[in-house]
This record gives sequence, structure tokens and C-alpha cells, in this order.
Amino acid sequence: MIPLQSVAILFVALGALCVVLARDLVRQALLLSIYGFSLVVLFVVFQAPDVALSALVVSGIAYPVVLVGAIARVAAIRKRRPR
Amino acid sequence: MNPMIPLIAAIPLLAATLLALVGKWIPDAAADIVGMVAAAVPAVLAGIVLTRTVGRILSYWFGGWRPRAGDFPVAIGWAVDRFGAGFAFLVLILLTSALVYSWRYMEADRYLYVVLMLAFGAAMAAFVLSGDIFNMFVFFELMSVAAFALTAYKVEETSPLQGSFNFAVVNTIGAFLVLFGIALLYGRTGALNLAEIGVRLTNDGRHDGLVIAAFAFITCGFLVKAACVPFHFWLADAHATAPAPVCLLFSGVMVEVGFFAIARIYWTVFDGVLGEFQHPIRDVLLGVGVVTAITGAVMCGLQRHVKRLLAYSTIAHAGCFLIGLALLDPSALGGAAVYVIAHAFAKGSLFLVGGILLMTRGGIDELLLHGLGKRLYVAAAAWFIATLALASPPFLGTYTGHALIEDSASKLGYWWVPIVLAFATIGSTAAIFRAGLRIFIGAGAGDDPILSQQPSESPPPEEDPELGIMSAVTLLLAVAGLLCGAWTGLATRAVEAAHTFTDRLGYAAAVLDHRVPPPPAPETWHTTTSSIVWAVVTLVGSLTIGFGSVYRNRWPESMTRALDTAYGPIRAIHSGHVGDYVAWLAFGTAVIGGLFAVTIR
Amino acid sequence: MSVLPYLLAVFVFLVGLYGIVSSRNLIHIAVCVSVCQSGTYILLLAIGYKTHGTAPIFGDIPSSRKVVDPVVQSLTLTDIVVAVAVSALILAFALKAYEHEGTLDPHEIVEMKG
Amino acid sequence: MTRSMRIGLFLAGAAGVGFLLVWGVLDLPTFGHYAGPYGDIVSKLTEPQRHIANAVTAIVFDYRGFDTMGEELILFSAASAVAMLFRETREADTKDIVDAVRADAVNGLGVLAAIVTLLLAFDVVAHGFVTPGGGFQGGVVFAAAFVFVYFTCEYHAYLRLATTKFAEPLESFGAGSFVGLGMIAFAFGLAFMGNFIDYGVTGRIRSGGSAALVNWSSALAVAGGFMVIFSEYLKDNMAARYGRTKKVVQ
Repeated sequence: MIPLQSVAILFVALGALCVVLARDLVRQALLLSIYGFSLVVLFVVFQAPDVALSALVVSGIAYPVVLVGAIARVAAIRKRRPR
Repeated sequence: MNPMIPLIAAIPLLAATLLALVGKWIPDAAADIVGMVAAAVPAVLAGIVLTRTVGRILSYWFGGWRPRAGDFPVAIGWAVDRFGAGFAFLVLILLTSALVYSWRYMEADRYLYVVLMLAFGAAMAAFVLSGDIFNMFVFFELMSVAAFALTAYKVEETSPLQGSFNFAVVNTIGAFLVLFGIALLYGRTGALNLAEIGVRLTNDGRHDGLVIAAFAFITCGFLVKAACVPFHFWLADAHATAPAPVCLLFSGVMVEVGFFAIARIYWTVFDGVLGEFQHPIRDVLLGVGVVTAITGAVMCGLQRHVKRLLAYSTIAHAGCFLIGLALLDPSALGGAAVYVIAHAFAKGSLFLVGGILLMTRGGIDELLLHGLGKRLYVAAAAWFIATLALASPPFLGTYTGHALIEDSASKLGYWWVPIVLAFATIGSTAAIFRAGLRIFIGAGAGDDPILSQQPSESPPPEEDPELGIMSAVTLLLAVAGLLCGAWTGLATRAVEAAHTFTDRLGYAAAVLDHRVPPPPAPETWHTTTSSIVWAVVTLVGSLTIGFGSVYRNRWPESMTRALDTAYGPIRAIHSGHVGDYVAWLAFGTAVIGGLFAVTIR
Repeated sequence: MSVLPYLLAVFVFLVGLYGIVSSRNLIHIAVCVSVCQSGTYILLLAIGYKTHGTAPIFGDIPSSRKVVDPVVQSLTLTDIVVAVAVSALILAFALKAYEHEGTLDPHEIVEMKG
Repeated sequence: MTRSMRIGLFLAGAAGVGFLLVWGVLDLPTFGHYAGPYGDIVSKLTEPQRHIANAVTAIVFDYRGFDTMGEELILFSAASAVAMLFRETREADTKDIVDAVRADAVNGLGVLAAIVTLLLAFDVVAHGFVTPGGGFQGGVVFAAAFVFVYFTCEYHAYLRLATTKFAEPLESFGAGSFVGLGMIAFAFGLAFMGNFIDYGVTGRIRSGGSAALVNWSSALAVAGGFMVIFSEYLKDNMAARYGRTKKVVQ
């Protein structure tokens, strides 16, 4: 195992922990993207460029749009609902 | 290679995509017709394929990548045996019935419903025909995604979104467990074809942590789909939320697909390497089956939401199926197969009656419907016929399945198996009978303090519904369920098919070396006295207890209170909280896997 | 050290599960499910890795070069698509539940139990 | 069950599951010493048999193309399901919402970025057999090009471009043509998903035979599927933000 792999592994482990422990949704969405990019790095050092590219488009485009859309929607409803 | 085999899945999938393409512009009726045709044609194909699998395994290699005899299979192959073809046939028949029934049942955006139903049915058919473990996983996921979506179809009416959410989360995690198992197997054998993995694992011969963990994860992952305790929680929520014709497929075949997967993978992959540990594996799986059967039966008696009641009854029967599978004996497995068929028809019919009640009476709560079903004659007839079929009366309904499992269990020394089967059958059938008596006869009291209150679905009842087609399908299924048991030829054929199914070497020879395995010896049906005695016991027990529980208000108060207290803990476990469900999933996997780890050394 | 990638997969999977169990928010649960799933990608890719192997693309390398396993990579690609599809669906359920019940707390959306 | 009981139960279970998993992975071949034959055999085969340089895409679209068909159908089902769940909010509800970025520079850059992204998407798909990439990655990028329009220009412009009237058929067509290509092979007397076009030259865009068509149809399916999912989320979001949703409980 090369040192770069160890570093990537460490980042992924920390990233997963952060995503799960973040209780605030916006913060979690941001952390998920960062975690996604750490996965991209890991896949690159595992010599899997195709998978890395997939993980890149997924964590760079698909998850953010869907997740931020969902969070914004919740916020919009909450704002309109008198509590 | 027979082109009919891929068409069994390809036709409904192609129809689903085409329907999605044009669905917005065509009338609902056209979408329905396309759906029915696209389900019926592959059903016929599956039937034809079924007739060609007598004592044979037909393989099909996608993309024409048929390996030469003895070569490594580089592509995806399907291996169709009797069980697989028969199961696909059952799936597509039920899919067709559900779509015919939905003709008058579904409203908004009907084409999307048909699209998802076709994808769901095709995925199940493909799953049972596949001979490649990752291909199975893909279709397992397709089946799950379509199923999640279908639970939420009536999203405006069924406010408990809890059902769909919990279903999706728990089943997705179950699929991850399966995938972990697949990855471990791939790491050891470097193959994905079931036969190839089996050969390589057997030649390797190690039964170390990897093999045990892979076996445990694959088994537990599929047990989630099969709704076994403690992975069963999602099932009641999902059934209570899903539309009735969807429940027909859920209870009739989706749950059973989980057992099929375990059986298929055990007998093609693990049978060789873990063959000497049949005893511990049998004991662990039997234990799970017994707990599932008893939990399902007990919980079933506590329900007043009819679809939820039927869901718990499915759990009770799932426990019995698992017992049949866990005996790891061809004759018991054949018994489980005919049991599945009879149960699918009968339980499906009961769910369809539930749909009729929802549509015409605007409710699904047994107590609120008290006496309201009096004029639904056909539905009432279907309900009681199906109840009878599930009560396992001599030579009718689920009897042949029960008899085969019981006989094989006593041969193997498990004398207590009939007692468990009888308990599960009586507990669940009594509750179904009770609900029928209340709703269709108006018998007994309109109140029962023991039953747990649920938010009832309350769609507005339709003014003048056309029930003709719906009632006909419902009655037909009930009668089919009842008559299954009378046809002992079905049982003997199932046992023969089970011999082919459990023959690992024959399967590998057929898939990898293109050799025809020797046909199984022909079976004959033996009626044993004990099976008839047990059949009478379950029938009488179901009817008596069902009748008695209608009049719970005449029971002594102290007894009712004691029962309520006794049921407290088991009720509390079914909390509806997705976190609890996942915690139980982890715990159950740890216990089952741990038992395998301790006993397989 | 050489089992570290495998242990990472186990760790990520269990951490994701912990997130689901301890969560008080449906959207948070949906994200944790996708974290769980990334554990499976890591395990698959780690199994197919070869020391000093290159990516299995033979455009400008000789076909005799040692390459890592392409099969696990294709399995992972499929897995990723499945993950996104399932996540989008679970999130949609969460949003619908919020719309109906006005809460994202899994404890409060419970309507059926027992 | 209280939260602490739940977590306690889970930790007990997770300890067991973790033990099993670790026990299992410790018996795997050491990291970096992949032993199995499947990958090695296929790596050796793709170039001579199929003239595809990228072994991963060869497996995805050819050897295990049937899995990919299932995968596209999963995406298709999920996108249809999301559309079904959000069907309460129809496009009509968001028709007269104005949600625009009023800065010419941003608009211009956005359009430019969208065009470049589209070109990139085509490139990623087209070179799938030569370099990393292919139908899935390209398809997502394609859908992303439309999201650019939303982020930098106007919601309406996005709606006009990525209307579900366009995205849903695109998705269904893509997924359908995948199954259809499988069946066309029957007409040539081949097995389902058999190859019926010559393989071309390794390293060129047009290599891989009918797997190339499969690649493009999966690109369509993915692009359509993601566009549907994105549009539904954005549309629903708009309707919630601008007060057109009918159903708000309490």
C-alpha cells in the first residue's frame, strides 16, 4: 500500500464520521459533498478512473441538487407554516 | 438457446418503458390493456418454458457468450430449472390478476402505476431465473425500487408515509448485506456465476470466516425481504400503506422471493463447502422460522386494520415456509413450494377483498366495518373460501404443503414442527376468520379492547362501483388457492423439481459443462394419518378460536386484561420507528451470524 | 496495514448504520443510507486492487501490463447508480412525510404501531 | 423504545456485525493481491474480442450489459416514482413564478457554461470505450448542463428547456431502446443483447460494435432520468417557496 492510499483512507474514514455526526442538514449536505470528493480521491488511487468519474458526477452534481432541493423545500414549508 | 427465456422479462420491461413514453397521451384504458397483455404474454411464455424443464436445466447466455464446456463464464447466464420457471409463472399470473383487478381500482396517473407494476413483476421473474449472483442483486434492487414506489402510490389517501419510508430504508440495508456477501464471495472465488462460485468454493474447501460471514450476510439480507423475525417490522407498515393489488404481489410472491434466493444460493454455492454442517444450519434457520411463525400468529390476532392483519398472517406463514426450507430436505422444500403457491392465491384473494371493502365501504378497520359487508356476497364468499384454504383442511388449500413439511420433519426427528405449523396456522387463520365473521356476517360485538387501533385509510366510498371484474378475479384466486391442495400431482411434481433444485453437481454440470443431469426419480403421493390429524386440528382450531374471539366481550374481564398485559411487550417492540427497525436488523444479523460462527467450525 | 482498506469499508458501513439508528431526521437518514452504501463500493474496489497495477484501460499501455480488476469496477458503477436512484426515492418519501405530518422526526411520523 | 435503548440494542448488534465483517474480510486475499480469474480473463479478452480499449466499459456495456439494462431500469423506475410522488405539483402550478438571476454577466457565463457542459457530456459518452467515462457519467453531466441554466439564468428558462415533456420521454426512450437493442439481436439470429455490428478499430470513437449503441442509449436513459429527478425536485421546491402547493397540513 502506498502512502497516498493511507492518506485517502484516513480522509474517507473521517469524512464518513463527519457526515453521520453532523446533525444540521445544511452542514451535512456540504460534508456529504466533501466526503464524496474524498471517495473520488480514494477511487483514483485504487486505479479506478471510471468509478472515480462516476463518484465525481454523483457527489458533485446529483446529490447536491437533490439534497439542497429537499432542504430548501423543507425550509420553505417551515417558513410558511405558522408555528 | 431458447429465445423465450429472456423474453419473459424483456417483454414487460419493454412495455413498461413504451408505456412511460406514450402514457400521457393515451387513455387509461389503453394503458391498462397494454399492461395486461404485457403481463399475460410472458406468463404464457413462462408456462411453455415450464413444460420444457422436466428434469432439465435450460441455460441462457446473454450476448451469446456461451462458454465452451469447462470454460470460465465471462458473461451473464440464466439457468432455468423447474422451480425457477414455476416461480416466474406464478409471479406473472399474479401480476396479470392484479392488473386485471386494477382495471377499476386505480385512478390518477394510471399509466405510471402500470409501468411500475410491470417493472416489479418482470424484476421478480428475472430474479428467479438468473444464474448469476450479481445479476440477481440488480434485479433484486429493481424489484425493491419498484416496490417502494408502489407502496406510496396512493400518496394522498394514505397519510402514513411511514410505511414506504421504513420499507425503503430497511430493505435497502438488507440489500447492502447481500452485496457485502457477494463481494466476499467474489474476493475468494473471483467468479459471479452461481455454479462457478459453487465449484470454486468446494474445490477450495475452506470453511473459514469469509465463507461463514458471506453465508450469514446473504442469508440475513434475503431474510429481510422474506420478513423473518427480527427483520419483519417493515412488512406490516408497507402492507398497510400499499394499494390492495400491490399487496397481492407483496404477500404472494415478493416475500417468497427472499426464501427462493436463500434456497437457490445455498444449494448452488454453499452446499458443497458447508454441506457437512447441515445440522447446525438447519437448527439455526429452524429457530428463526419458529420465532417468526409464532410472532406472526400472535401479532395477527391483535390487529383490526384488515390489511395489517393479513400482513402479520403472511409473517406467520413466512415462518412456516422458512421451516420447510430450513429442513434442507428436497421433500420439505417441495412442500414449501406448493405451500407458497396455495398461500399466494388465497392470501392474494384476501387482500383483493380488502381492496373491495376500501372502495365500496370506505374503510379497512374490522370494527368500524362491523356488519357493513353483509351485501357483498361474492367478496364474502371469496373471503371465507380463502380462509378455508389457509386453514389447511384435509386435501384442500395449504394441506399438501403442510403434510410434506410435517412428514419430512418427523422423518428427520423434529417431532415438534407440526405443533409450530399448527400454532401459526390456527393463530393467523382464526384472526382472518374473526374479521370475516365481523365484517360479512355482523357477528359478535363491535368492540374489542385487545385489538390495536391504527389510523384507518378512509378514501371516500364510491357511489356505484362496478365490482364485476374485481369480484371475479378475487373469487377465482380464492378457488384456485383452495383447489391447489386437492391436486396431489402438483405436490409430487414439486418434490421432483426440488430434487433437481437441490442437486448442486447436476446444476453445475448443466450450467458449466452443458450436460443434462439425470432426471429425478418419479415421486408418488403418500397420505399419512398424522398429516390428516393435524389438518383436522388446524381446521377445527382456526374456526373455533376465530368464532370465540368474536365474542371477546363475553370473556371474563380478568382474562381479557391478563391477555392485554401479556401482549404488552410484543406490541411495544413493533414501534413503527425506523431506527428501531434498523437496530433490530443489526441485532438479528449479529445473532444469526454469531450462531453460524459458533456452530460451524 | 494491508487490511486497512477492507476495515475502512466495514467502518464506513457501520458508521452509516449508526447514523440511521441514532437519527432524529428523515433527510439525515437518507444521507446516512448513502454513506452505508459507499462502504460497499470501497470493499468491492479494494478486493479488485493489485499492487502496482494500472487502470484497466489499454489505450496507451501494452496489453501485457498488470491491471487491476475491471469487473469490480463495473459492479461498483452499477452500485453507484442504484445508490443515487434509491437515495432520490427515499428523500422523496421524506419530503412527502414532511408535507403530510409537518415533521421530519422519525418518532413523530409514526402512526401505525403494534 | 427510548433512544438510548435503541442505540444500546444497535451497538450490541453492530459489535456482532462488525465482528463478522472483520472476520470475513481478514480471510480475503491480502490487499493488492487480487487472486480471482474473472477480471484477468476479461482484461485479456476485451481488445481482441471486442476492440474496446477500456475494459470497464466493455464489461458494463457488453459482457455484463444485461446488468446495466437492469441498472438503467432501476433509475427509470426511481425517476418515474419521484415524478409520481410529486405529481400534486404540476408544471402549471409553477408557470408564472419568476425566479431569475438579474445579472447579465452571470446569465452569459451560465449559458456559456451550459453549452460547454453539454459538449463535455457528449465527449464523455463518445469516448467511453477509449478513456474513462461512458453513458452514465456523460448522462449525469448532460443533465447538469440544464441545471446550470437554472442556477445562472431563470427558473422558467430551465423549465422550458428541461420540461418533463422532454425529459420523461427521453428517459423512457433511453431505457426502452436498451431493451429494444437486446431484442433487435433476435432479428439477426443472435442471443439477447448479442452484438450485430462490426467492432471497428480499437481506440477509435466508433469501436465496440453494438455495445456503442448500448452506451448511447444508456446515456439517454441516464440523462433523462436525472433530468426528471432534478426537475421534480426543483419544481416542487419552487412551488413550496412561492406558495402554490395546495396541501400543507396544520
